[in-house]
Amino acid sequence: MENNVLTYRAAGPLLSLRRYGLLLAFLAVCIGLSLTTPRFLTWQNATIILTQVSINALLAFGVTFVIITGGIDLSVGSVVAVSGVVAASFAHPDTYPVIVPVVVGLLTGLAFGAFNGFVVTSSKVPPFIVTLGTMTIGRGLALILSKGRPVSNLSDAFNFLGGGKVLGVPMLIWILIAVFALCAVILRKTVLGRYMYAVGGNEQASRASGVPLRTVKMAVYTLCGGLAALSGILLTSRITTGQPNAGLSFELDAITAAIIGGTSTSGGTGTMTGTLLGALLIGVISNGLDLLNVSSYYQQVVMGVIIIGAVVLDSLNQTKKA
Amino acid sequence: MENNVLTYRAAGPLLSLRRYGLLLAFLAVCIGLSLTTPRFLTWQNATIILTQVSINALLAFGVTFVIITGGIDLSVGSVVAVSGVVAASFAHPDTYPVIVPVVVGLLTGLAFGAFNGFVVTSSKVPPFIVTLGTMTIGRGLALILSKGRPVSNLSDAFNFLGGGKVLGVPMLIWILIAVFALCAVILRKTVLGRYMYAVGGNEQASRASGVPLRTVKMAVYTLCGGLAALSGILLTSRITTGQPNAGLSFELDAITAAIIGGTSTSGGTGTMTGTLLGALLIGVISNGLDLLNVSSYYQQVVMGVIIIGAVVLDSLNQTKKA
Amino acid sequence: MEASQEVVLRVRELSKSFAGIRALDDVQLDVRRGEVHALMGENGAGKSTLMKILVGLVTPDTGEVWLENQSLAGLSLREIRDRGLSMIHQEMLLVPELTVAQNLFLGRESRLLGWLDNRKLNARAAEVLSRMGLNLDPARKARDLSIAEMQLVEIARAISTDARVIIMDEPTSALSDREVAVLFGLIKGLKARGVAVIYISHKMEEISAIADTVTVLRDGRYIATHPAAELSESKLIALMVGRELGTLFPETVSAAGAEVLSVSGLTRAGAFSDISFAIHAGEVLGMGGLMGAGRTEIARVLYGLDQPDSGGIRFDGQAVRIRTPREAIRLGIGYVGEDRKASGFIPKMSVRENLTLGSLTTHVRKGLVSASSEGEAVTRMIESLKIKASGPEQEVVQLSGGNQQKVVIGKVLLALPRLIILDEPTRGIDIGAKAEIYRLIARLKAEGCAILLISSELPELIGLSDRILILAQGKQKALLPASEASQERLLHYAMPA
Amino acid sequence: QSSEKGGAQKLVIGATMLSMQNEFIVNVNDAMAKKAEAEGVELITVDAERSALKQVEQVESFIAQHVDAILLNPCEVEASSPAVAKALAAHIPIINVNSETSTQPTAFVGSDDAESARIAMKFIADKLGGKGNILMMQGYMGQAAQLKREQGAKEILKQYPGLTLLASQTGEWDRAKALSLMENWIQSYGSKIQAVFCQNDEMGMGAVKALTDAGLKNKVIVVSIDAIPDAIQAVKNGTLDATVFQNASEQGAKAVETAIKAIKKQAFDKQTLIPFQLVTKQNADKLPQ
Ligand SMILES: Nc1ncnc2c1ncn2[C@@H]1O[C@H](COP(=O)(O)OP(=O)(O)OP(=O)(O)O)[C@@H](O)[C@H]1O
Ligand SMILES: Nc1ncnc2c1ncn2[C@@H]1O[C@H](COP(=O)(O)OP(=O)(O)OP(=O)(O)O)[C@@H](O)[C@H]1O
Ligand SMILES: [Mg+2]
Ligand SMILES: [Mg+2]
Repeated sequence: MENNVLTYRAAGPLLSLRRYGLLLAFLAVCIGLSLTTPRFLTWQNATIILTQVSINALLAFGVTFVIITGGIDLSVGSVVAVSGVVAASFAHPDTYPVIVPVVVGLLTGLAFGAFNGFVVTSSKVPPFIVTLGTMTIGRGLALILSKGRPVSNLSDAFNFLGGGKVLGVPMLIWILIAVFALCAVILRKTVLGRYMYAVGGNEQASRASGVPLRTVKMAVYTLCGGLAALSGILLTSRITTGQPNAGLSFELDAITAAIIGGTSTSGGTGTMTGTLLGALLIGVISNGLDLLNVSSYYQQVVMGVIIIGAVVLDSLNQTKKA
Repeated sequence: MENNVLTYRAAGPLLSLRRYGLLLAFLAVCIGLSLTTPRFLTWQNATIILTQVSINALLAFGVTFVIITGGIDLSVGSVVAVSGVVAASFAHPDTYPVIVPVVVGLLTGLAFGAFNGFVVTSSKVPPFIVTLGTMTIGRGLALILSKGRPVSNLSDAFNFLGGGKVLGVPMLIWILIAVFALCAVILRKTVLGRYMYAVGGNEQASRASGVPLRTVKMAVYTLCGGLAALSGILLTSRITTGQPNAGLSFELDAITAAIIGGTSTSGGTGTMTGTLLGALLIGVISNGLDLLNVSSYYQQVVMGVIIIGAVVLDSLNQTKKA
Repeated sequence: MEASQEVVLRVRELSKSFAGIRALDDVQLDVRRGEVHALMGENGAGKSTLMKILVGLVTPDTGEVWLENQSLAGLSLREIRDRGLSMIHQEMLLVPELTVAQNLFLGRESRLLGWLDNRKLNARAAEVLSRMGLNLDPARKARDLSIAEMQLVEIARAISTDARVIIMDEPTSALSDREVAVLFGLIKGLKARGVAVIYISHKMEEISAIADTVTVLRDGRYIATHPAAELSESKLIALMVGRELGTLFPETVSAAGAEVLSVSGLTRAGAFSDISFAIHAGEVLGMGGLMGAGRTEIARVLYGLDQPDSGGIRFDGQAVRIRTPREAIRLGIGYVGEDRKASGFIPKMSVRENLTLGSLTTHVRKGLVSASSEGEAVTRMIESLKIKASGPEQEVVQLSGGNQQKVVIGKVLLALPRLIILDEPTRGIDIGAKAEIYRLIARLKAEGCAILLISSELPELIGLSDRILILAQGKQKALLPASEASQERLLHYAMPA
Repeated sequence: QSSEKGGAQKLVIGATMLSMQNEFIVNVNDAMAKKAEAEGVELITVDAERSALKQVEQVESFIAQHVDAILLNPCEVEASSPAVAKALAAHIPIINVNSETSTQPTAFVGSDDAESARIAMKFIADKLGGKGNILMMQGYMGQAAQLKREQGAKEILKQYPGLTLLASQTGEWDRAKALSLMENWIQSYGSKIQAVFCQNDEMGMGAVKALTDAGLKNKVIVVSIDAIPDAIQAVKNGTLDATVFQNASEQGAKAVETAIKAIKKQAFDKQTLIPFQLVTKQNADKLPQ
C-alpha cells in the first residue's frame, strides 16, 4: 500500500483484455486449424469468417450491455426478424431512398428495446419473462407483417449495406469494427458504461449512490434492441430478403458469445473485447469444422467439446492468476 | 412480535404456494377460456391439457432444482432426444423386456446430468456454457446414434408408458402426479432440498455452514438429467418413435415454466407448485388458442402478451403484500 | 466550536411499517448545525430505517422531513444528496466489481454521457483518501477489500461530498481503535465547518467521546432527546432498554479442562507465520491485534476455509487436517465469521432455515426433515438468544443487524460445537444483546466449551478471556493471562514494530 | 480450379443441405454420397440447419475453397438466392436440388413442392367426393416448403367449393407438436372432421396417433407428404390413408450426375423433374427400394 501502487493497473487501456486465457484458447484453435487445413489461414477465409461473425457479434454486443446490468434479452433474434421485414418493406427499388428502410428498421428495434426496458423497470417481472414475451410477440409480428412470406425484390442500394465492399473489404466488416469501437467506448469511457457495471454489480448500492437505475436499464435494453435491428437490417440486406423466420435462436448464440467472453450472467462483469473474441471463437470453430469436412452430426459434438474446452482453459488460466 | 406469531406460517405445508397472484392469473385465463368456448371446461379437455403439459412439466421440475441452486441447464432438450433415441433402440418388439429401454434411457440422461454436474463443480466454467456444450453434444449424439432417422417400430409395452391409460386416466398424468409429489417432497422435506435453497441463496455462507456444495450440485444436475431422460422416454413412447430432433428448444419452455412459477434465476427461491402452475399456464394458453382457432401468427403475439400479463398480475399482487 | 441553536434537519411524525412490522411510529428528530447527534436504540429500534428515509432510500408511510426548512418529500435520492445529505451505510454498499476510486465517486459523475477519465479519477480519489489520512490504493477493486477497508471507503465517500448533514450508521463497527481515532478527528473537522453529524453506534464509549446530543428510539418510538453531557451511561442504557441492565461482564470461574485444540508453527504465507497456542475445554482464549493483523486468517484456517502452508493442528490430541468447513464441523468446531453478510447467513431463507442449516441432519426422521423436531430446536434458540423477529418464518434479511448476528450464532450453537471461534461476535450488536452474548459465552464456557474469541474491543477481550494472544502483522507477539492484561499493555504489543 | 489440373486430381463437390435432421433430406444426401463414391468424386456435405444465412455463408466458404461444383438444397426461394448468384459469379456450377431459388442456377434437379400438395389434396377431394370438412397442418411458418405446400393445397381447395377448411395451424414439422395439435382439434371439431392434410409425414404420424387414441381414425382421412419409412408402413397398415412419394435417391444421384457433367462441360439437362407418386395401400409394396 505504498504510494507507488497508485499507478498499478491505473486507467486501463480501452481494449484491455483481462482474459488472456480466452485469447490463448482462440489462438490454439486457430493454430490447430492452420496446421490441419491450408485453406484456413488465407486472407479470403479470414474475410469470410469476419463477415459471418459480424451479425452475431452485433447482437452479442447489445446483449453484453444488458447482461452486465444483470438482465437478459431473449428477444434479439425476433427483433432481427421484425426489423428485417419492416426494413425490407420499405426497400423495394424506386420507392424510398435507402435511408428510409434503415431508419424505419432501426426505429422498430429501438421500440422493441424500449418496450422491454419499460416493462422491466416498471414491473417486477423478471427480464427473462419480459423478453421471452417480446421474443414470441416479435416473431408473431414478423409473420403478420410479412403474411408469412419472404419480402424480396430489394433495391441495390439496400443490398449493398450487407453485401457490398468498400476498399476491397466487405461493408459488414467495416460496420463490425465501427460498432465494436463505439460499444467499447460506451462501456469503458462513459458514465453510462460505468453505471451499467454498478447496476449489475450491486443494484442496491447503485441506487443508494444515486445512480439512475431506470435510465440505465432503459438505455441498455433500448441499445440492445437498436443493435438487434441493425443486425436484422444487415442480415436482410445480405440475403436480399426480409424473412419472417430469420434470426431463429440467434439469442442463444449471442448470449453464448458474451458469456464465453467473460460476461457473468449475474451481472457486473464483461468486456466488449471478450464478447468479440467469444463471437470469433464460435465463428472460427464453425468455419474450421466445415473446412475439415467434419460430418454435420459430429460437428455438433466437436463444437460442444471445443466450447467447453476453451472456457475450461480460460478458467484454469484465471485461477492461476487469482 | 408477541409469542403467538411464532406459529405463523410455521413449518409450511408441503404444497404451499406463496404466489397467489399466479394462481389468480391462471384462474383468470381458465375462466376467460371457459366463457369463450364451451369445449374448454370439459373433463376430456382437462385430461388432454394435463397430458400435453406433462412432458414439459417433468423437464421444468428438473430445471427448477438446478435454478434454485443458482445454476442453469440448457441441455434438457437434447437429453430428451438422446435418451429417447437410446431407449427406442432397445424397445423394438420381441427384443428386450420393457424395463431395459427404460433403464438404459434413464441411465443415459443421468450420465449427461452427472457430466454437467462434474464439469460445473470441478471447473469455473459457468453452467450456461457447460450445459450449452452438452446441449450441442447431446443433439449431435442423438443424430449419430439414429443416423438422423427416427427410430420406430417400438413394442406395445413400451408405447403404453406414454400412451396408455390406467383407470381411465392417461399414464402420463399418473406419472406427472407421482413425479411432482416426489420432487416437492425432495425440495421441501429433505436435507438435500434445504441445501439446494441454501446453495442458491448464498454459496459462501452455505459452505461455511458445512453444506457439501459439490454433492448438492452433482445431485441437482444429475436429477435434472434423469428427469429429462424420463421426459424423453415418455415422449418417445407417446409418439411411438425415437426422434433425434425431438425436444428442440424444450429447455426454453422448461425454464420459462420455472420462472413464471416464481423461481428466480439468481437462485435461492422457487417451488414445485409454482413450476407446475407455470407449466399449466403455458399449456392452457396454447390449448385455448388452438380451441379458439386463433391464426398461427396471432397465436404467438397473444401467447407473449398473456405470459407477460400473467406475471405482471402476479407481481402486482406480491408488491401489495410486501 | 459549540453547536449552534439553528436546526438544519427536522423530522416530524414519521411512521413506517414493513409487511405488518411497525419499524417507526410517530418519530421526531431535530438536528442542529455543527452538532454530533447520536441516535441510540437497541437492535431493531428503527435507527437505520429512519436514516434511510432521510436520504430517500425508503419512503415513509406518514410524516415529513425538512432540511433547512425545505421539505424533502417527493425528492429523489440524487436531489436529496445534492441538497446536502449524505450517508455512511451500515451494510457497506459498495459495488464489488468497481475500484475504490470508482466507488468513491459513483453517482456523482457529471452527466450520463460524460467522458470518464480513470487516471484523473484515481488522482482525485488518492487526494481525498490521503487528506483523510487513509492508506488505500484507489485502483483496487472493492471486492478485494477487507470489510474494515470497505468501511473506510464508505466513510471517505460520505465525507467527500459537501454535505451539510452526514449520517453515520455504525461507521466504526469494523474498525479498530486506530482507525476510529482517525474518524473522530475527521468528525471534529466537520463540526468545525458547521456540518451536522447523525451518529449511530452501539459503542457507549464512542457516544461519550463525541456526541453533543443524544436521541433515543425504542421499538420504533421516539423516547427522548438529551444533551450528551447530562446523560450517564446507565441512564442512557435505561432509556434504550426500558429497564436497568446489570453488569456487562458476568463473573466466571476459570476451570480450564483438557486441551481441545492446539496449533504449532502455523503459517500461511502473506497472512501470518509461526503461530502456536492451545485452547482448553472451558477456557476463553482471546485474540487481539489491529486491523489486518491476521486474526481472521488464522480462524479461517482452523475452520477449513483456507489451507495453511505449514505447521500442525491437533484436535483432542490427534493431528488433523481440516480441509473443509464440513470437516471442521464434524470435529466439533463452530465458527461465527466477521463478515456476516457475505458468509454468515442465507438472506432469502427464514430464521428457522438459517438456524438449522448447520445441524439439519440431526432432525432427519425416516429420511425427511421432521418439522416438529426442527421447530422445537428453533423455538428454543429464538427464546434463549432473544432473537427479535416476527416469527421463525421471517426472512433473515429483514431482521436488524444485531438480530442477524444472533441468528448466525444460534446456527453455530445448534451444531453443538466443542470449540467455538467467535470473530468479532458483538459487531453491531446493541448493549443489551451484547450482555446476552457475554452471558452466553460464560454459559458455554461453564458447559465445557472451548472458545477462541477474536475482538477489536479491548474491554471485551479483557473482560471475557482467560488468556489473551496478541498478534501484530501476522506474528505472535504475546500470550498472557487476562489478569495481567491492561488496555495499554495490549496496545503496546499490537502496535507494528 | 482443380478440374483444370487434369484427371489425376479428384473432383470436389460441395453440398449444402436444408437440414440433416430431416429424414427425407438425409436420404437425398445419402444418395448423393453413394453416387459420388461410385464416380470417384469427393463430396463435402454441410448442414444449413434451415437457415438461409448459414447457407449463403457455406456457399461462400465453398467458393473460397475452390470446389468444382456446388449442390444447393435451398432453405428459401429468395433468401438462398445470393448463394446462387455468388457461385455463378465465381464461375462454379451450382445445381439446385429438390427445390428452387428465384435466381436461376446452372441446373435444377428435383420436383415442385406445390405439386406434392396438389396430389395429396386431390386424393382427399376424391375420397370425400368433393364435399367435406378438412383440417390442414402446416410446417414451420414462413419456410419455403410450408409456403409451397400451402399454395398447392389452396389451389385444389379452390377447385372444390364443397370442401371446407375448418382450421389450419402449424405443427412445425414435428410429430409431438402435431399430436398435441390434433388432440386440441378433436376437442374443437370432434366428429365434424372428415379429413386432415399434413404437410409432412412426421405430422401425419402424429395426427394418426391422436385420431387413433380418440377412436376416430376410421372416420377421418389422413394424408401427408414425403413417404418416410414410418409413413409407408402406416399406409400398409391402413392407418395413414396416403402419402406422396418423392424419390430421394433419384434426386440425389441425378444431382451429382448433373454436377459432374457441368464440371466436365458435357451436355446436361437444365432441368430434371422427378415426378411425385401417390402412395396408397394398393401400391405401397411396389415403391423403389
Ligand atoms: N425491508 C424490510 N422488510 C421488513 N422488515 C424490515 C425491513 N427493514 C427493516 N425491517 C424491520 O424494521 C425494524 C427496524 O429495523 P432497523 O434496521 O431500522 O433497526 P436498527 O435500529 O437499525 O437496528 P440495528 O442496530 O440492529 O442496526 C426491524 O424490526 C426490522 O426487522
Ligand atoms: N480478501 C482479501 N484479499 C487480500 N488480502 C486480504 C484479504 N483479507 C485479508 N487480507 C490481508 O490478510 C492479512 C490479514 O487480514 P485479516 O483480515 O486476517 O486480519 P485481522 O487481524 O482479522 O483483522 P480484522 O480486524 O480486519 O479482522 C491482512 O494483510 C489483510 O490485508
Ligand atoms: Mg441499523
Ligand atoms: Mg478479522
